[in-house]
Amino acid sequence: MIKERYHNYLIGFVSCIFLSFGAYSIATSSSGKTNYYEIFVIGVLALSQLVIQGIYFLHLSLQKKDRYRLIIASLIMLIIIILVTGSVWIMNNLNSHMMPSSNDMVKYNQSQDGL
Amino acid sequence: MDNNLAIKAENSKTYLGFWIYILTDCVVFASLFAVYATLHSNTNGGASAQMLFSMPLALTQTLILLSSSLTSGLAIISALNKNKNKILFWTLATFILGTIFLFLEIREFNHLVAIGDSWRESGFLSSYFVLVGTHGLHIIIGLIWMIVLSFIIIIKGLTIKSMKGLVMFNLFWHFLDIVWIFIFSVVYLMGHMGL
Amino acid sequence: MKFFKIIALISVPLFFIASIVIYVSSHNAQVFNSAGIIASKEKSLILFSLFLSLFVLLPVYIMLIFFSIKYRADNKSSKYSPNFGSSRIVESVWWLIPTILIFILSIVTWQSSHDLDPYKKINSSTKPINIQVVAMDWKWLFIYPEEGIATVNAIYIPKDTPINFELTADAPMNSFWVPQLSGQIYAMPGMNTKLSIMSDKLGVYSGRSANISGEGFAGMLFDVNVVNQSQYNNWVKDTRLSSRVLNNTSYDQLAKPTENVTPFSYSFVSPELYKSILYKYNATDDNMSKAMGM
Amino acid sequence: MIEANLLGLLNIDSFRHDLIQNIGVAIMSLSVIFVILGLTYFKKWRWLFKEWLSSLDHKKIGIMYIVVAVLMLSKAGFDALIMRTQQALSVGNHHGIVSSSHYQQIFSSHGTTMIFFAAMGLMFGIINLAVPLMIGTRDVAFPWLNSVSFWLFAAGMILLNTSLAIGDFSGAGWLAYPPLSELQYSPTVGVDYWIWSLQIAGVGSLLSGINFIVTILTKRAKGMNLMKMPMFVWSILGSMTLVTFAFPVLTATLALLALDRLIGTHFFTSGGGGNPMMYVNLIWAWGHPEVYILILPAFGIFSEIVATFSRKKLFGYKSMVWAIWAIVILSFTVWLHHFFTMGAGADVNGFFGIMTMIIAIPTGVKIFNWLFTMFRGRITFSAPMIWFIGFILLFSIGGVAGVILAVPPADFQLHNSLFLVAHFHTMIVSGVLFGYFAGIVYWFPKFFGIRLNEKLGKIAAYLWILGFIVAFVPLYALGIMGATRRMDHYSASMGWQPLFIVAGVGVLIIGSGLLAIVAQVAYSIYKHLDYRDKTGDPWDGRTLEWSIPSPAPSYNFSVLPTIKKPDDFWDLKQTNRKVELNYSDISMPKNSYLGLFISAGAFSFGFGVVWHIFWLSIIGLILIFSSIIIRTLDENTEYIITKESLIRDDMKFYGEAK
Repeated sequence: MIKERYHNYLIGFVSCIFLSFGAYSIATSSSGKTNYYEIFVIGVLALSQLVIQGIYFLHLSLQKKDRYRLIIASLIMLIIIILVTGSVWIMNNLNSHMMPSSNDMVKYNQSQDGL
Repeated sequence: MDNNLAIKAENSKTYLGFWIYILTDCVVFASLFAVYATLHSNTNGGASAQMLFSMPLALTQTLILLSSSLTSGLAIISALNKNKNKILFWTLATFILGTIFLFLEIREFNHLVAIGDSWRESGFLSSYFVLVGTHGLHIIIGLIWMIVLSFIIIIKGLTIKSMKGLVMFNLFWHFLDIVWIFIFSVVYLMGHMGL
Repeated sequence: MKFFKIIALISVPLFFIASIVIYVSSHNAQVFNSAGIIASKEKSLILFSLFLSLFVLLPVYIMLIFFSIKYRADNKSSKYSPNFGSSRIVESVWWLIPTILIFILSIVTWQSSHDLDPYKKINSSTKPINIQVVAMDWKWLFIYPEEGIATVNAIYIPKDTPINFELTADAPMNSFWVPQLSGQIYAMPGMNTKLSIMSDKLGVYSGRSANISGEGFAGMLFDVNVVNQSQYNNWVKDTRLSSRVLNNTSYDQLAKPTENVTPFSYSFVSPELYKSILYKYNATDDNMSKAMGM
Repeated sequence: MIEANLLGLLNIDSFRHDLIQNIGVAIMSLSVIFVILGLTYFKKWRWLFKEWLSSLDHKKIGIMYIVVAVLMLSKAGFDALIMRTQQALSVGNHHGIVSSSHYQQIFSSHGTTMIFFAAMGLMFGIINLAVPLMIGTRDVAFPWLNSVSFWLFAAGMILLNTSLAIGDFSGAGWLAYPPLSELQYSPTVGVDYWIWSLQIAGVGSLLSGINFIVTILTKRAKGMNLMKMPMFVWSILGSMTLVTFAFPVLTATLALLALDRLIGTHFFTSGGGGNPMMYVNLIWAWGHPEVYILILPAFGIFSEIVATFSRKKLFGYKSMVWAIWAIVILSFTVWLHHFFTMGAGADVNGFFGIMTMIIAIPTGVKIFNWLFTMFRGRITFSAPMIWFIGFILLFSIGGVAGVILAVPPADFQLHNSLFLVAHFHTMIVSGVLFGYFAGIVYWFPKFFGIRLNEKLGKIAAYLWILGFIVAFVPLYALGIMGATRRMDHYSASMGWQPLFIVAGVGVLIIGSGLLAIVAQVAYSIYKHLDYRDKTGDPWDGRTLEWSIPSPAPSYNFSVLPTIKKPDDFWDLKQTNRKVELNYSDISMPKNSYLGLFISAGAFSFGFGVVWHIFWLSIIGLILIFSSIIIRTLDENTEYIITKESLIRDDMKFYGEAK
């Protein structure tokens, strides 16, 4: 049983190292322009590290004794996703409806500098 | 195996209670991430993420924290083997890695403030400093906790109470590592790509 | 005696509510006394959702009163089945019927949210008038960019012409609300919100701020005078005669916190004043120094 | 930024106030002095510290919560009275009894005190009293944490009330929207007081939430699986889940606002890259779950009361549980309806409007289930049932107003108007308060051993119901007439004054209702001999707490019960099944003064940060952390109750009950 926990830690550690390096190489090698595909991949890599750490380091499993912890954890992850994506959606919508567009501002500043 | 103290500690009510506390801390960080996501483009005419962050430093910090997460796991393994000296050894290793991580972070903060990009300059910098700073604060609390825990283990030995402390600390440290992975991905990597 | 007590208990509140309703209808019930197309649509929406929810409210009241009287302890004739704990049909009824009612209301909500969106321009043949609104520390500034005039705490608009408001603030968050013309919209520093209305009835309609913004909040009142086209043109001519001029210096004077300001007007407004107020809070890359220097 | 002198911003003119506030300070300090003199005169200090202030017994903590909550309810009731007189008089050239800046502090402290210290206080009081007894256990999962949570709640309350005497309070409403709450527009310490008293009380609530989730999940009696739990316990599990999920968002948002004011960050400032709308979004992401945190326990109490007083099984147990969890999840998807008018697009407004309506469905289902619990029952109309009737009559009106406000264009007209004020007061007064009053009257015999006088109880309920109608129906009408909330002055031409005067009369009736409650308790204590409840089961109850003597002994159950069916105690009485009791020694937690030290530490930390007396804050933090470390090192925290004393207590109880 202890042996198995020990192996879990090693597997978890190595895969997390690998995922971090993967994400790092994508980010540093990407061209200047932001392409959303790469950003999505980095997001997926981060989430997979979360899942790996959850299974290997925090021994979350479907067994009876871990069940309460797993249910509460997945409930909170659902609430976090709702709150964060909801907030980002609302704030972007608010900004797009109200934020004065930056090129208007730049035009305005040139007209002021000219004065 | 079930009368092994570490296993009993992990099935205890205290561990379940601390697990729920950790998840509430996740929600605090989620709110800070939501604030960062909203404010990261408000650079108020000042520096933006792309200009500021050195990527190799961020990678070394991530590797340090990941390995400290491993050493704290090995401390639990040695607790399962009821080997007191090994527990203390691995906890010391986690402590050292944690202090190095903290040192790198404080050095970066001082550097940013020195070149005039403190948290007062813009919404982006405020949210960056508070998000990464709160994580740093949790690291400090973790380091203090390790000191107190080691004294308890040295003085009182492997009792159910010290095992609960060790197991809860291990969970806290893994939680900090997971939060840092998201900071690394969202703040540093996506920042570097000019999100 | 018991029966008489129940009747008294129910009739007193009903009599009280009836007298309140009579009082409101005999006075200016602004939200229901609409003088603009937006406000009248919103009024019918309120009444429709009230009507729809009566389908749930009335059964609740009827069941409450009927069960309380029929199954009270001292009425031994009523059937007593202590373990009657669930029945699939009844439960599915009150899961389903509210769902259907809410489904109908949600369709109406989706359509009306888009139809009465404050940003939606009102389509009408006549040329719209643009008014720029600046919520200040406890007064409203209304700038008419095309006519080049400005007023404080008073609006004059012609009947049956669409009015496009652009709102910002040089003060904490405020909310521009004229109940008889349309719903409210927030006015926030550094943000540019929009509202389009059209009035179809002459008259004077009171407007106010609906969001707490400091001590003088209760004094942020203004009147909207809906006049016909000729009266409006005369008003514009008269305002152009007034001595006051609104430029950056006199604006800084106006920006000082004052309360319960009696309406007055400016004959001339420097053209980009609204933009300078709006951009004051959004420093972009190259005017960073100016914003800091301000 | 750090002031050189030792007292930070504190100076002599933070003690100068206007007349009304001086009267308030006088009343508050006189009552504190009166209590101190009473304690010294009757030599009760040792008793107070030994029995109550250091107690870890969940029942004593519950009673302390309720005492604090009732005090805060009456203090905020005074605020309401001042506001009503101001609005009734302040017309045209009269300016009422308070200045507008003081009026804004009054409605801010009215809202904050009512939600955080009256409603949350009553809720945690009733939860502490009833939950361990209903699930058949001796104590909560973490008794010491329970005492610490209460003392953090009390520290927050004391910090809030010192703002009456020293300095001023926030004038930015109970949710302090920036930019008004930022340093630029609120330079005084008022908003800091608001932030830190909420932050301290919020941590206390969060710890209680965790404590009760673990208690309900792990400490239920043998045989009581989740579907055999009383409905009240289900609603508390739902409410505590909401507490643990939502309060961290409040902690984070308050911390960011505090940093804006302390170290000059730009989170919510209008200029400098901040975004005030993000604060509104975050505070309501906590705000809406908060109101469901308060209403779910009231729903749970009503489920118990209707089942007991109709002498019938609760109707539709499964759909009630589904309704609770639908409300818990949906309450996180509706928060934008608090700022439809901010100017978001029609898609966003439409989506959140529809989600808000959907949440009305489970609430409607619960109301129909209660009504069908009364169907074919034997209903005795005692005081709790009158509270329930008032709840159904008024809460449904509030629900209808809620559905109207859920439609975005309708909300454009009625947002921040007195219609909205009347709506949320209907939900909170007739929903939450009526529920908790009914719960207190229902469980009073179990914890004090005396039943409350029926007649006075009913009078109090009728006064509250009538007072509510007289006070808030005019507000619905005023909202339709265009009156906004938080106005301290309006022009006579609006024709509002008569309605404000009627509302003022309504608040007086509600005040007399509150006095009637106090009279009911005082009269029952005065005549406690003939109101003694000897059988431990005054209402012929259905759940476990009625199977033990009242007042409930410190160890609750001499032998932990085993459960076979839902409402097992009722089933036991019907089939008069005999339960054999095999006694054994039990261990109960010892008292601990550390909760008090943590409370003192939290108060001095908060007071220090508010007044920038940073050495005081550091001392406060040291006090807190040292108490925690002392507690982890403390070994003997339990004391033993012997088998014989348990048997002796039970013999005395069963002997007396025969």
